[in-house]
Amino acid sequence: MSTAATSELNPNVSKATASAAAQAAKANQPVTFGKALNTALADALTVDESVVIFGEDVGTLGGVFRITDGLTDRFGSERCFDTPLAESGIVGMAVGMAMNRMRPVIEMQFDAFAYPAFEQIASHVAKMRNRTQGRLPLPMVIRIPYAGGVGGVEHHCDSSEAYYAHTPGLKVFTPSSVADAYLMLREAIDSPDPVVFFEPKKLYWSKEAVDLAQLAQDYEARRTPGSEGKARIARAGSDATLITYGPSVSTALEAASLAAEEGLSLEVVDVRSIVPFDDETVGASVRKTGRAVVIAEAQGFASVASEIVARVQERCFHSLAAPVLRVTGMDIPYPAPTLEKFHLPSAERILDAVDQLQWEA
Amino acid sequence: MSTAATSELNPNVSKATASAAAQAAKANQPVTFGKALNTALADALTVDESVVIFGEDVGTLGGVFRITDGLTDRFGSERCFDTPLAESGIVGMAVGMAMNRMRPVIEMQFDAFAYPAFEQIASHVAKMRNRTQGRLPLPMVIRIPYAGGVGGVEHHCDSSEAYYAHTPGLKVFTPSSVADAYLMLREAIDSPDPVVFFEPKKLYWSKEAVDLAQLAQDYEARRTPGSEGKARIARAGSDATLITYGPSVSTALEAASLAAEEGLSLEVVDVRSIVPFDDETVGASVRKTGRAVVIAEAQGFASVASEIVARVQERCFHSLAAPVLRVTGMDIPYPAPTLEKFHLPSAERILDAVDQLQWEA
Amino acid sequence: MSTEDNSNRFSEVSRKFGITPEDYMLPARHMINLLNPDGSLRSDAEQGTEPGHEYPLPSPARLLEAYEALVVGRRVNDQNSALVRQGRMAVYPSSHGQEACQVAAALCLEDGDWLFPTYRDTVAVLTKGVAPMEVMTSFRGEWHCGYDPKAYNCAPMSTPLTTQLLHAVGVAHAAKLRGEQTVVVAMCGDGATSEGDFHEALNFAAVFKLPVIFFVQNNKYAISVPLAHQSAAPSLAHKAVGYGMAGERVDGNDLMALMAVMGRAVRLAREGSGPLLIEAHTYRMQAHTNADDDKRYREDSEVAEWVGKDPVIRMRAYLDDAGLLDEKVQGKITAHAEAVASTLRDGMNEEADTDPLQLFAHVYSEPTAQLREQRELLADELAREEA
Amino acid sequence: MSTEDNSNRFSEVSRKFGITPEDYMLPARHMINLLNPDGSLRSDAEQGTEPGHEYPLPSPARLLEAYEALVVGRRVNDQNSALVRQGRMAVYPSSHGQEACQVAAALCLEDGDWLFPTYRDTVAVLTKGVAPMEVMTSFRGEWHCGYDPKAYNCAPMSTPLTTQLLHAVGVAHAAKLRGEQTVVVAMCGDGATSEGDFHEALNFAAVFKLPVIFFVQNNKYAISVPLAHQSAAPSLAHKAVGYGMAGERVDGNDLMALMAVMGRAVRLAREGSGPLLIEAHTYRMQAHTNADDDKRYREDSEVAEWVGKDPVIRMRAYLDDAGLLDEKVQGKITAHAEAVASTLRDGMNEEADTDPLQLFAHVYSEPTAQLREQRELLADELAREEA
Ligand SMILES: Cc1ncc(C[n+]2csc(CCOP(=O)(O)OP(=O)(O)O)c2C)c(N)n1
Ligand SMILES: Cc1ncc(C[n+]2csc(CCOP(=O)(O)OP(=O)(O)O)c2C)c(N)n1
Ligand SMILES: [Mg+2]
Ligand SMILES: [Mg+2]
Repeated sequence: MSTAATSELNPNVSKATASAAAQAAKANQPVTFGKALNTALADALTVDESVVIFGEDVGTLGGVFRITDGLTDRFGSERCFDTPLAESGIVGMAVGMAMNRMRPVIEMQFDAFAYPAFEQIASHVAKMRNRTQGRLPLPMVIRIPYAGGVGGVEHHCDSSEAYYAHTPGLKVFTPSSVADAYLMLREAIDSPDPVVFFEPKKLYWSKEAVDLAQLAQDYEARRTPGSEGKARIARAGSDATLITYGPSVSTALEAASLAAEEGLSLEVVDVRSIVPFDDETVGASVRKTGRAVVIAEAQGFASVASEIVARVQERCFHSLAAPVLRVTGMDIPYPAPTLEKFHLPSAERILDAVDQLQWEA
Repeated sequence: MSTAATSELNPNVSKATASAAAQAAKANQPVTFGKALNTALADALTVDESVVIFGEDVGTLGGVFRITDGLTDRFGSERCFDTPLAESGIVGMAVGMAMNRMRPVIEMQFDAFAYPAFEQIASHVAKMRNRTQGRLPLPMVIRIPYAGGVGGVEHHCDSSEAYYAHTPGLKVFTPSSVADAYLMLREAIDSPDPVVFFEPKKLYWSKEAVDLAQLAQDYEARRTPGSEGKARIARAGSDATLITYGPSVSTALEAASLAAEEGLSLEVVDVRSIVPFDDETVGASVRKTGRAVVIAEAQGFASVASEIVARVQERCFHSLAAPVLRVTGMDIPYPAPTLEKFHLPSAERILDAVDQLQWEA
Repeated sequence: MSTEDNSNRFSEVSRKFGITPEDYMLPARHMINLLNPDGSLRSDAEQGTEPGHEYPLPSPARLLEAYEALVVGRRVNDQNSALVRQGRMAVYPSSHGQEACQVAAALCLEDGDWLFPTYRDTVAVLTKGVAPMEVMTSFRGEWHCGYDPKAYNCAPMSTPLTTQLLHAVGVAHAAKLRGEQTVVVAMCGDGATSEGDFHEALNFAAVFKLPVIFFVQNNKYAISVPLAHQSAAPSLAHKAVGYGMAGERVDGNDLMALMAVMGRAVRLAREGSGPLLIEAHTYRMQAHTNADDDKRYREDSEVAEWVGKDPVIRMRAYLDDAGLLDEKVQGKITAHAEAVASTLRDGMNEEADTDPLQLFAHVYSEPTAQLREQRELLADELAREEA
Repeated sequence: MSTEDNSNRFSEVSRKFGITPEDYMLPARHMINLLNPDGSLRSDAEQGTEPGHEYPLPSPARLLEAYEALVVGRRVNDQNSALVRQGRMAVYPSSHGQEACQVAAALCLEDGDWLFPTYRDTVAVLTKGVAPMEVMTSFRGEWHCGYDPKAYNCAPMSTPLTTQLLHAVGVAHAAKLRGEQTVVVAMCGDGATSEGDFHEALNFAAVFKLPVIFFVQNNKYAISVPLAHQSAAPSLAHKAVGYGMAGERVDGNDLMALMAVMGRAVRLAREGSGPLLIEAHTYRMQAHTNADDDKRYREDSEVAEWVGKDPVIRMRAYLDDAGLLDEKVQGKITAHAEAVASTLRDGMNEEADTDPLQLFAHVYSEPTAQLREQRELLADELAREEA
């Protein structure tokens, strides 16, 4: 399950035209996270004729974040199209299309606007394969722009991953780098299982020098290690482990840099695949360092962060020099722009938590 | 916040007629959990004219579990009535009624049928008070029959408490005894905040000798200690703590009895109020015993059980002789009758976990 | 699509019938009814035929085929109820009294077409061709739906109300994008029309012009809640115009009318006229399920009234009178029904599929590391129990 | 309630208008329109008046009051857009071009009546009486809605589409149970009509016979998605009959027609005729919000066409011609509009409410133990920062 998703997993892939779309991207030019997602969608549309993209404003407009920009023009309005404004309808129709041999990749415009679709997701997307003993798999991707840090108003900044991670039958991915944005989305689309794909919206405009065409070629030639169920060491360190994902990876890296200045070596683990979860990588890091802080934007109560803490202490108890601590959003509704900085995990708050990990004087 | 809910909290309570409804119940006769809930509703309707009850089949039929039996007859179809079949509609209408000075107590017919209302609950029920700086509080109760053990078919046995517990702004209660069924529902109705009230459906027919009339009198005279934010020691013990709630309390008690036969003294803590959570009682027990197992029916990943494990190890780390373990439902869709016993926490599985708490030989 | 496309489509259909688009969408003033309760054919005048709402009679062969399915359906309903009473089946929502609707929903479709049933649509699923014991799997309390939806072009019987209507729309949409001529019948009850997904499904089908027939069995109750608490509309079929599709009411205990109306609906849908909403007036003769007590919310007299409108008796009377049903044919049909019933009795005696380790097999394409661990735990427990 | 109750109700209303209940529920064949774009009064013939759809002209005083609100509304829209361009406000969904709808929605109500607005309904909220800076609070990026909904009988402007329609139903239901005569206007856009909650709200209102007017501003787009991708119905008002309520279409840039139609709707609702659905045809002259780029999905020429239908110019022309608006009155109105605009400019210069510890104050009636702990953490951090 943790090998690269490949055309073997997905019989609709036409090998002839593979990676054509990515060719256009120039090698090692800085490219945005959003462009990487857009290219992944274009490449998937190119190589797999069963892929269809739909949602609110994803056609002519190219999505409110432009992640589907140009796809209707290039692939036609049968491959990428607008729906009526109804999220349960979008997800429910995607279920039916997946039942009938398509691979829908749908966009929920914002995190909180996926809630109307919750019944379809929890009762059908997650359960159809099981209900039918594997006869009706639902290969589909639900893309959700999520989390804050962009000055969004109410309902536009929720970190809702826990709702989906708690629902058996769904896979839950969230990339934090430009390369992962491309690769993990390709992998999600090729997965035979439904994936809820969380895109940290504050990263949409972030840039890295990545050769998307090369990534595409490697992915399609199965030379890329898969990310499903695989955490990533975002920064190596030895004194304590920061476990995090999505929008908080950059904050954790910032904290690790600051700590390094003071001579403390922090390892940063980017979970990437929340479901399935990579106990091995996380456990190995904590056993090595003996201390851990879990960081996530979502409110902490009954969250993915709680789960990570529970797993780590279950599995690494005797290696731990201190309790596993959490730095998460507060247990409050997501606050609007003027106050969000007090809610979100900050490098300072992370370092405060690290300070509490009972270091010998 | 942890005193008994009283007429002070709820200005609509008319003191004159208090507890009239409960008088009918005969003292110390065995009474079912369902009857206790029914009596709590009747008493609330009696003392507080702003209470209204509605949902699917709650009127003439008295609810599919008969929890609202006789209420329409007794209080009229304006106080207890059927709605069209639409859960988002039921919750959304309740929001509006609560905005306009009523106290709606609504029934979701089964756990999984609350999902269509998820947007209303997450985006409005939970947030209206905060959004309006406290000017539009939403005193309302969403009753959800939940969990398994009754041979129910698909969609009828979910343990969905984590979705709500993870949503700031909601309180989440779940009683496990007949007296608590009565008292906690009264308290939920009188709460100035929205409460999601989880009723373990396998307990509906369980009986205890409880004097409901006396309970009602004591409650209304503010002689009852409140349950909000207050866990309950369901059985005292000294060797390890079983932390649980709702349908699993009886299973934990069974495990504790079996352990006692082998000379092991297990304390059982019934959480009762998931949100707010009673860190004090839980922490005190674990600090005393040094060992803990958390038990819940829901799938374990990113669950309330995860949260309890995380909190306990954060707060009691240096008292712990072993990691805090979990016995929960498997991370699978709730299985239908023929297989549910393999999914649910059993006394044996709990004792296996207790065995693993690294006892010295 | 664009507004023009949609209005063009409707002008075409309505021109065909010589009526305005709005009149094409609104149901006929009276529900379509071809046979009287005594089995006699209603005259055109009695039918109150209106332009655009003319329905030719189905052929005798078609009617006989439908009648056979009707008799089998009734027998299956009653056999299942008996099995529940005997404790050999966990739960059964009987469609006794509604079998004509069930049969018409399945028979109007061709092989490649899809059916989206609810929990009450056992007989429709059977008529679509699913093997009897496979249909009954979930009612036995097994953890899966029992049949292969793709093998039969028949979705799992859906419990969360009207969620399946959207799946039906998706199946039709996928087919349309591939240029296939698949028609889909999507079923729900009167109560279910109140759910948000009903609205979203009808709207999506209309906007994407998909060949989906939304078939509502209005059996007057949603568990205990009567229709009047569910809707204040002149009829449920009046909802159609609000989506830009055609609506029609039909006597749901009149198999002839149902075959005619559903047959025409499928034809129109396949020709590209877009979705339709058909409301069948029928009655749930038994309690909601065996767990329900219908004495709490309806009068025996109301139930008794509907005995006189029984769809099986009515159809048999018509066929008898028309000389289409001799004793031999009726005998063969009865034997067929008995054979299905005995398959069910025998099947329910056999052990259900109860390998607990199956619980982990199909949650994902392959069990995750977490599920493998949990499977181990259970396997260990089972091994220890055996030892 | 029962079917009979509901049909009785409709027979009453329809008898009053001398038409069938179905005709009462279906919208008039043409949208109601009283003023031509040039401000001249349309003749009865031009209006195409049909039985049951006659609308008396509002009084001159009423029209002047409405015109004043219209001018203020336009000024507020444009002032806010300017403030956003200057970076002094975070986001603004302008209703430029739709102000006549906004004004009519608020002015048709009496003091005890409730308004349920969306994010685009700033001008309606203002017209309902909420203080300008209070209305604008959320667009400044503050964490709360800014005004006291109970003080103004005006709900917070709702973002999750059509969720607020159900709250409107609940407010009306609570009032009805207490015997109060409260009428509620619940607003949404054309795109929003596709959401499930739209369906559930209209159905609940109809079944419980509640005095709610569902007022849809059909401005032709939902962000980038044109109406034709949203609905295939002959009109959005045709959805009414499917719930058993009356539907009507009105020119949403014709303040006179809006006042007439909304005025009658409120009267009917207050008399107990149940809910109504009013669809106002208008146009969003600017982008969805300042964050949107409408060049991507519509032609300038389309926007230009609607300039000629401007509601402010049209109303002013009528009042001028009718001799109702002399320079003095117009001067006072302009001054009023300028005063509001300057309040906004000044207000936006003041500091927003940004005490971070407020974040914990209103999540529950009292902070839970958990929130008290989290508040402490933040208070500590703030104290250390200060130190
Ligand atoms: C979303 C959802 N809510 C509630 C239920 C519980 N429930 C099952 S059947 C039923 C009544 C359905 O009535 P109707 O649609 O008229 O169908 P009928 O049972 O009469 O065939 C209800 C409320 C459900 N299955 N799904
Ligand atoms: C449930 C939900 N889904 C999506 C959105 C995002 N969204 C905000 S406004 C809008 C378009 C609404 O269009 P319409 O109802 O026509 O109103 P208008 O903006 O034209 O006034 C969308 C999709 C939302 N606010 N709520
Ligand atoms: Mg029914
Ligand atoms: Mg619009």
